[in-house]
Amino acid sequence: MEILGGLIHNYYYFVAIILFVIGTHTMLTHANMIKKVIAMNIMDTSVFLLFVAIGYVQGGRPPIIGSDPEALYINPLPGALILTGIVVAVSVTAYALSLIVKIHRAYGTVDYDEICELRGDE
Amino acid sequence: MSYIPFVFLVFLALFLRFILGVELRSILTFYLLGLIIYLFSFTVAEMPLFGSPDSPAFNEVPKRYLESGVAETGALNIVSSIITDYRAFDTLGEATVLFAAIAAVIATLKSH
Amino acid sequence: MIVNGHLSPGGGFSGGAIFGSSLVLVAISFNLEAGAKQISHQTASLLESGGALGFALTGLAAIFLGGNYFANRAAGFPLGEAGEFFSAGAIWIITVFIGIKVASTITTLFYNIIEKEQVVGDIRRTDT
Amino acid sequence: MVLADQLPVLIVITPLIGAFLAPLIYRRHEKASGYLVLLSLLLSVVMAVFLLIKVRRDGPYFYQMGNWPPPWGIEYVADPLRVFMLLVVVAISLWIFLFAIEDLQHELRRTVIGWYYALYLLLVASMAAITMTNDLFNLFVFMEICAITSCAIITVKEDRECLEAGFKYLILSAMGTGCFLLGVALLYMVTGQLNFGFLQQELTAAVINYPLNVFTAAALFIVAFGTKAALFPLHVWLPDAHASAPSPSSAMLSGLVIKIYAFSLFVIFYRVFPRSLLDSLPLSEIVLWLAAFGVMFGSVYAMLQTDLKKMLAYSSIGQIAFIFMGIGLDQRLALVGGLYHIAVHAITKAMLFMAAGAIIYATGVRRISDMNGIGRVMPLVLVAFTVGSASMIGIPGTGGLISKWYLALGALEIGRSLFVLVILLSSLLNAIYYMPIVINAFMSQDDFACQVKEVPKVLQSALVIGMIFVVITGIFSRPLTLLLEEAVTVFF
Repeated sequence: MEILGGLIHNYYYFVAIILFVIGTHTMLTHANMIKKVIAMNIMDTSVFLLFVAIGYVQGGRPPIIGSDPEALYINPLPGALILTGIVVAVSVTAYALSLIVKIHRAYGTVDYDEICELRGDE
Repeated sequence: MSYIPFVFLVFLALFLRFILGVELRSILTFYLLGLIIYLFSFTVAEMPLFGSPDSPAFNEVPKRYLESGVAETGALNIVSSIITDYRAFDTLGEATVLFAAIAAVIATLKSH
Repeated sequence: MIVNGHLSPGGGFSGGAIFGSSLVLVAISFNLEAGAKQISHQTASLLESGGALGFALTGLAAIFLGGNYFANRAAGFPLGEAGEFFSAGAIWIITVFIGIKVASTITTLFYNIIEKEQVVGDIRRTDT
Repeated sequence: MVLADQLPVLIVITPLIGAFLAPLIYRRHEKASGYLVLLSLLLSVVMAVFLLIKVRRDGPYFYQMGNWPPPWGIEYVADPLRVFMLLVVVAISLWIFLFAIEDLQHELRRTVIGWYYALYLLLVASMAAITMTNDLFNLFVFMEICAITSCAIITVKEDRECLEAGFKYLILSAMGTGCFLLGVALLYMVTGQLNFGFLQQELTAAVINYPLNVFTAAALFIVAFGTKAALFPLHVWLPDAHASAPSPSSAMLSGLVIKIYAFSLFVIFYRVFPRSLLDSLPLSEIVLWLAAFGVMFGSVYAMLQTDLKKMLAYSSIGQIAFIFMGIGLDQRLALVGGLYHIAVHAITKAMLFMAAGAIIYATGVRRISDMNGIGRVMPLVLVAFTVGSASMIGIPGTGGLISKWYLALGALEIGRSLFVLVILLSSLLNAIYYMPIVINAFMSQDDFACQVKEVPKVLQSALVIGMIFVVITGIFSRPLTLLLEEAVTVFF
């Protein structure tokens, strides 16, 4: 029951972990390459979600300093890190998609199993 | 009483396999993922409370950003001051990632 | 949005993404040639390298001004009055470079994908 | 001198700026672009040598980006170990580039070579940054650059096998970085730090308060770096990727890229995790056993290959496992052996891939069985191959012996004689699959059948440099091992 209480309180983290597991599983087992790339994005996004959730402080405001000196702000560091992380994920996705287009041009399919069959025939 | 969940899981597997006709492989994968999530859930339950101001992550590091960021960098937007000043080298890395992606895409596409 | 990054939400990345996507949208809504006129291939890749180079050189400038790499106040960049438009020293410069970089990256990526799509289409047509 | 203090960042920035300029210049002057790359690599090597001298004289040196002290800003570290690794990285990439500048003209289309130069320099810059960074998130960013560029230098080739291998590599390394980032998030959650030194302090307390979090993070790190460095059960991407790539890329990937990740795992084990964590959890034990299996698996599979480059790729799986074994044995001498093996194997495997590249360039032969009598046609290349094989097996006079010797000494000292047996057995297996190639190449009665092109002078001189390196690491190993022995005493 303790665990359940912890899970309910930390449900943000828990959802992120579930998404991570789903993403990893899809990425490793699905044959369709576009699905692999989507799963890669799910996985990255889940980690970003976890990271951003770490930075949240109950009742905090976005870290843009206003005139109120007493205001409580949320932790700005995870947000800044994830901004970097998102751009990194976008770059990897762009490259992966361009690779898929090339693979489609070379093999005529984006299905991994079919590619293996094609290569087996050679 | 601790065996009850296992009995339930076995029955669920039999039900899925023979009544609904799900393949054995996908049932096993499903169970494996469940096991991984189950193990992770202990970790999650142990984590510092969500949104708590005393969580270990909200230590002196973000406090200094928030308290003296404006004086030290001159930017009101603290996230901006982190990405372009305190941790600007990360951002250079990030611009480099973009450049690398462009170089990779062009190199891959032009090669045929 | 790019130049206000140090004052309000936004900054080089979001501003650059908006600017880049607007160019892409122009290309989509008119036609590709019109878009290509807005920003040519050569210019895009020049900006591409230029943005990243400018970013790296801003850091180097800090070394010559006597600080470490990417130093801002320590290298003597004028911080100005917090909240002013031209404030925050190197942050302002860096943000502009990031904006240029991201905008050109998005357009370059778009044009490369479009070009290869056309080629793919051509191949299919010749097949059938 | 003020600039001397800036060396850690300048070494990273020089190839980066070169990379930004290379494709622009390539459009106007193709030759000038190549010289620019050479110049920036040469500058990096010179700076790395200066940094090594400085570190030997003044001791470890911390560099703060933007003058922000560590928990707030990013910190770079130059201590003897990292500078050793840095020197290995930049020197070997300069050497491989000498080979690449000639070889690429035949393997790639002219339009992409400018972009290949850019990718190559980005790869070098990212590896240099990975060796020196003292910040987990910075490590992540540069690992992604390294992942993208190392995939891209595979897929530039006009070959559909490369595309498929590159995609597999990209997906698996994306999984690796995903796991790594999750591990960073878990550690950040319980400590609030990203800097290695501060993490190590905070973790001593965090291990007691949040043991599961730290344990999960450690497991994720092993998975992440294991995938990227092709530790035994996670190696599936390596043979295809390394075998199908253009020869300079293969040399780079097999020689340096996988080692960088092994080195990062080592840094994280000894610089981030406190000693108490390593003692209480069987982390080293897991790595050790995986490495032992990897050594045997790589050697056995390499024996079964018919394609020369595939064989070299499988042999890499076995050899990278030696480095992990050094980390896993968790003992001073074994660690020296593992780290020394990084340098030795980087040189040797890069040279073997270059020799394979030269053979493929000159004759077009890839199958091992077609290479009978080739030694009489192209003696220099095959002599280089022989020297490389000797070092892989661990014949006296080559670097391979020294690292295996240290590993075995370390294993004996803590009474793990089983692993000495593994090392010996693997040497035997290496001999079984390298020696027939050499013997058949020189001694076989058949004459070599195919047409042979002249191997360019640049390629030949690159191979000669390689042979000299291998012999130097074998005979004059004392200064380097002394440096390493001094450097690792900090950890025990």
